[in-house]
Amino acid sequence: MKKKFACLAMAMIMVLSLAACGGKEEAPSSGSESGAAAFMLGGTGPLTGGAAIYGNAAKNGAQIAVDEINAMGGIQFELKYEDDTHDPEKAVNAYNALKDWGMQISLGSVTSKPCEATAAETYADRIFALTPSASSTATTEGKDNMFQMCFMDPNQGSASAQYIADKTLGTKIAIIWKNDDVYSKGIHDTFTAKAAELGLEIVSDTTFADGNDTDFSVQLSDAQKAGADLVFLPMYYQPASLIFAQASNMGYAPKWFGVDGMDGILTMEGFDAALAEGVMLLTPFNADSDDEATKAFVAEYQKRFNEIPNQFAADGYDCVYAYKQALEAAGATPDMSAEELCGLMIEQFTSMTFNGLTGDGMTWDASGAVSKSPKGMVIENGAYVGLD
Amino acid sequence: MTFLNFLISGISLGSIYAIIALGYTMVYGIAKMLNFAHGDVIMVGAYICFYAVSRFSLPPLAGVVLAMLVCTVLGMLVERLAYKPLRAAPSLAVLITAIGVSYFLQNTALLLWSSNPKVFPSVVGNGKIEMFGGQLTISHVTIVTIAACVIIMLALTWFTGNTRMGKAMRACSEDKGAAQLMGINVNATISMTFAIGSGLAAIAGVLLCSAYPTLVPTTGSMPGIKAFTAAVFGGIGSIPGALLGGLLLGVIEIFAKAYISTQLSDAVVFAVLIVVLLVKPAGLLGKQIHEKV
Amino acid sequence: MATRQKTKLVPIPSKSLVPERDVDKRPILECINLGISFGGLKAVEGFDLTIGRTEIAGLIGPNGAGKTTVFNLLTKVYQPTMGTVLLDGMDTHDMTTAQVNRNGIARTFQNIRLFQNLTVEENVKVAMDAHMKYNMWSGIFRMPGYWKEEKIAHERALELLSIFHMEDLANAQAGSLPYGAQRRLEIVRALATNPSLLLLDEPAAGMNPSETAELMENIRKIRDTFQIAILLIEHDMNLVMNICEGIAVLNFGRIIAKGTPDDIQANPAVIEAYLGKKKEA
Amino acid sequence: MKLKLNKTTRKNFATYGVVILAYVLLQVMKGSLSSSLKGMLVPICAYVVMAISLNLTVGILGELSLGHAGFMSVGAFTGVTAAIALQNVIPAAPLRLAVGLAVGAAFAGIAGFLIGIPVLRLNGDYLAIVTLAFGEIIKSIFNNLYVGIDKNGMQFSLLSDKTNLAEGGKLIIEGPMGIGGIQKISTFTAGFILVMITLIIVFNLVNSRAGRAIMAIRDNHIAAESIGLHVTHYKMMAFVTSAALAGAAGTLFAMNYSTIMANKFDFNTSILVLVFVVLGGQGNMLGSIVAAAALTVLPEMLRTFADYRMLVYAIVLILVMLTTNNATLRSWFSRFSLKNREKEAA
Repeated sequence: MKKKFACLAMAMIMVLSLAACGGKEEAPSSGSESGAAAFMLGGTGPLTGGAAIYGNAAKNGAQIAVDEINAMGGIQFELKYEDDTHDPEKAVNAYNALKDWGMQISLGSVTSKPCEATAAETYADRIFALTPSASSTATTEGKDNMFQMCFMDPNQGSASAQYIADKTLGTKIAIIWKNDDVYSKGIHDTFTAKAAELGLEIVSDTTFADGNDTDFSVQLSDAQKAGADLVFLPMYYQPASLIFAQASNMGYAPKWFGVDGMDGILTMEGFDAALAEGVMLLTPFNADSDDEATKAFVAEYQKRFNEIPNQFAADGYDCVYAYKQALEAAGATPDMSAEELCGLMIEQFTSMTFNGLTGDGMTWDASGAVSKSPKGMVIENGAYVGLD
Repeated sequence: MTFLNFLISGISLGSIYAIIALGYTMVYGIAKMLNFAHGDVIMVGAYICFYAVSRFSLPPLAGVVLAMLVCTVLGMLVERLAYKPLRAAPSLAVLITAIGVSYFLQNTALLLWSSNPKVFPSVVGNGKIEMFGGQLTISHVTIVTIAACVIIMLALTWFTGNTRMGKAMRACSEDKGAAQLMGINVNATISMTFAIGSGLAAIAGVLLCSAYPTLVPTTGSMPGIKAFTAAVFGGIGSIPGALLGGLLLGVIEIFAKAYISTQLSDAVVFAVLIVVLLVKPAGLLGKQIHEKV
Repeated sequence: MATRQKTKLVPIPSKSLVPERDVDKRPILECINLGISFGGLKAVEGFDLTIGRTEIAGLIGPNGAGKTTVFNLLTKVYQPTMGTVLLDGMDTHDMTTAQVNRNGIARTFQNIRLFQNLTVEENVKVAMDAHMKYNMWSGIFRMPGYWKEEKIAHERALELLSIFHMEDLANAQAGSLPYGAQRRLEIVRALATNPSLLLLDEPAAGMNPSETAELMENIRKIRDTFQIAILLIEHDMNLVMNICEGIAVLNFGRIIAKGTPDDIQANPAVIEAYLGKKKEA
Repeated sequence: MKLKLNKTTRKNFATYGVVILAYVLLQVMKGSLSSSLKGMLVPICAYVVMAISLNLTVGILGELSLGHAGFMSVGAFTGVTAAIALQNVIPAAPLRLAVGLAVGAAFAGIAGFLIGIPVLRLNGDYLAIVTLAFGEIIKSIFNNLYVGIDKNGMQFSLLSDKTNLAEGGKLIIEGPMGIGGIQKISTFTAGFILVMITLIIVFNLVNSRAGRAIMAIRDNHIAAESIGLHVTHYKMMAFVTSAALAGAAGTLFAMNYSTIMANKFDFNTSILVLVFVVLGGQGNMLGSIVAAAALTVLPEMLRTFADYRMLVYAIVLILVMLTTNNATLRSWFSRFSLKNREKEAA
């Protein structure tokens, strides 16, 4: 009896889902109507779940750019972000939903692993993709139509090691990294390789993982015991904030060196900026910059979302503007097919130079990696100050 | 000395697990259900306290009390709306509903409070005690956490042993049908259990975020699972067992990181759990129930 | 029979009471000084009992005397803390419950333990598992062995059910049967394991007089058809006195009397245990 | 007798029929399906197999497993590794997929056996927590495992990449990065075949002496022992079969994406599959199939709700559980099935 009933209930769900599906299938047609005038721009990112902060930031940044560009007249965009919950499987689903919607050019995915999965799809479907923030090598590897707005992880790792060696910031180095995260792992690996090359001594190398990212006492005392005078933290700012707090409790005060994921730490609600005093990081974006464009962007972002934008938001914003520049230069029109646009974009991106919030004079090579110089920043009195 | 430091970190972490595990154990003991939404009640408690203290500038203690009130009401509400209609249903159906509630709370939190991490204001201050010339440091948070844990455990033991309501709870956990025949209001008792469990969750949330001060909508889920593990470790349904299980789990976790491998620490924790359960199949302090033939 | 066996010789004729037709054969079961204590409490102690090959024996005693505990000791649900059980001459000390069954003891339960969600026929067929040979893969790929053995099992199950005229119920769910039918099904299931000793724990509980009378007939019929020994626990004295050839009386975990029904009925210790001091049975 | 056999068989054939019908319909409609639905066909098949296999543990064996995704993980990693390693040996993709599936199933079966030894000594919630623990351990191991292949064969290392591959070697499993650059060789047809094989294995297992024994143990293990059943043997048989099928599902799933990582197969995935089983009804395979398909499609269909998507999903889940277990509604429905039963009897 119960089984039958359960089956019936499931059938009801099915019908409901299909009904919802039917309703949804109309969306592309309405999309393509307005699409006569606008480029359909789609991206996936974690809008819910543990990584939601990154997806929402990129989405919000891109939305601001789209609204600004649309207000200017000229090229028009229609932007749609779909949730991938930081899961490659869901990312492919989200990507397919965007394809049904009529996406012509893609913003890839916000996080690395999902982007690796959608990149394979965009490559097969010949849709051009420019990811704001998926930084792993595998994302672009072997795909001619996949480009990145952020540094590649290996570049960050070796640039950080180079920077530390050049400025002799530390002699004994400890690394704490997240061993189930592609981003952290990628930077860690190249950092250690480069450090060995440059003769930097790594005295402590410890990890944490999802679900085990609250207590860092062991990792910190290992670094302290080994006498590390600089701790390299290739991670996002949320665990980093815990590390700073716990180190301060332990009375351990080495130099801290972070990566672009560290950006955003100062804008955490309730964060005691004194804890991050003296933290150095390589980041392409700085919300406190005096740069006019950055100021305007930050002000707009704050007005709309009541938060200070982080690097992901800036990357999202830059992506849309880079598209605008490339589409204009190529003379592309919204009635072109995704495949036509793909060819044009590959041509443009490998040849153009782009100035954005996250760097000046950005260029891309054929592999899809961006070349821009990271800025060394140090946190002083609760604000970023350029190093050098 | 580092050993002692690690031990203290472990006890501190373990005390938090223990408080959460106490909530799990109480609900399991009486309602015989694994309340997977318990971890998310912790998160709600932490958010309430966060907003009370940092937005509305209430004194920390008032924040804690408010969090407890909200969570108590939330716990009873969830029990009334989602679990009570399933009292007669198979236990797996309730388990799935609890998971649904967990998703619901997480996603509501995401919509209400956004995914941006909040840094939790310490409700106990950042002070610390230094001993042996600074080699051994114990922060106030640690002391408060451990003290809270012990006090709660003692209070619960007293409550279940000496009050009318507590005795009713024990009766319900033994045999609901018989308890009902003896004039105990089973529904009210279960409701009360959820209220207490959720109130404890609020305290756990505040302490968790005081010790590890970042707060996101998924903050509660992993400690929730760990605490569930701890409750089983100690023998689910047993109040001292939850305390023991929580403390041991915390200490093992820290020691595994310190002396084995930071990369495999979770695997080590779970491996220890498995070994313990093989030796003591009902947990450390659990009662092995023999089926009467 | 691949289990470790310690074959011990048992004196023939056995020192205990065995029906005449069995006296020249080795007894099927011999308990010597059997006992168990639960944390110091001696639930059963000094239990000596011998059962002949085709005997119907009774184990009676007041509630809580330890009768079911004896069954649990014989079937190794509990491991005895003292004494020996010889099943057909083999020491069961190292056997598990399943091995004891495969070596010849089948039982029913006081609180019915059927496989509630299986059908009546499946309840019987599952008990024939030890006698089936086809393996998991033959089952999955439906090899000839599967069809052959399943057919035999099906026929055998219906045959066994027919003892209690339950063939028509073969497809009913076991849990949905009326109480009396469930008790009968437990007996059929036990028989399906092809035992040499059948232990029945209160087979007549909850039955009305006419059902009990029928049961009595059937118990005899089972013994005669299968030529097995039956040991039963029962509170219905009419049934016990009518069909048992030997009776043991248990009180507070100890045997207080052993003998034929007539002996037992006349035994003052038994009367006292059952009725108190003054009345007569 | 005839009636009963027919009834079980009829139910099983109805299940086969529904699956075949769904496959044929989807094949016919292929042109008009949205990309979104098309993209979900293979994962749906994988989840259906997961649900059926877990139902064998939960519904037939009656033990709660919270670590089923662990076996999926073992199958995914080993199956894909095999497929990559054999890329040059077996050029035909379908054959390579079949080998991958077999390898995945075999390794997951072995894992199931090894885990089953301690797990099956426990019962109830303690068994559940130990399966959860093993799921987490498997995740942790794959997060730290490095497997490479070069001309000297397979190289393994744990914790960090010490494989030291020779020239031309290739790192297949890269610890937390999982496996990248997977050739997508899973197809809907392969998924359909796997679902059918799974159904045949499970149905035939259940309707043989082994299935009877397993269900008998579930219903009453003391009575099962008393009739001579080797309880551990049969429990293990169900557990290993379930694990092996989950392994095959894992391989199928992984071969549908260009990349997989260990964190995908975590506690949440185990729970997701458990939801399919409970919603579809314990022991009810057709229910599992429908539930797995519906609940995989549902979150995608809820995309119209944008930010509220997962919230709506949670509410739907709770409401479905509440309504399917509502006594009033149940008795209302049971009236119908009673009528049916009378008809059948007549």
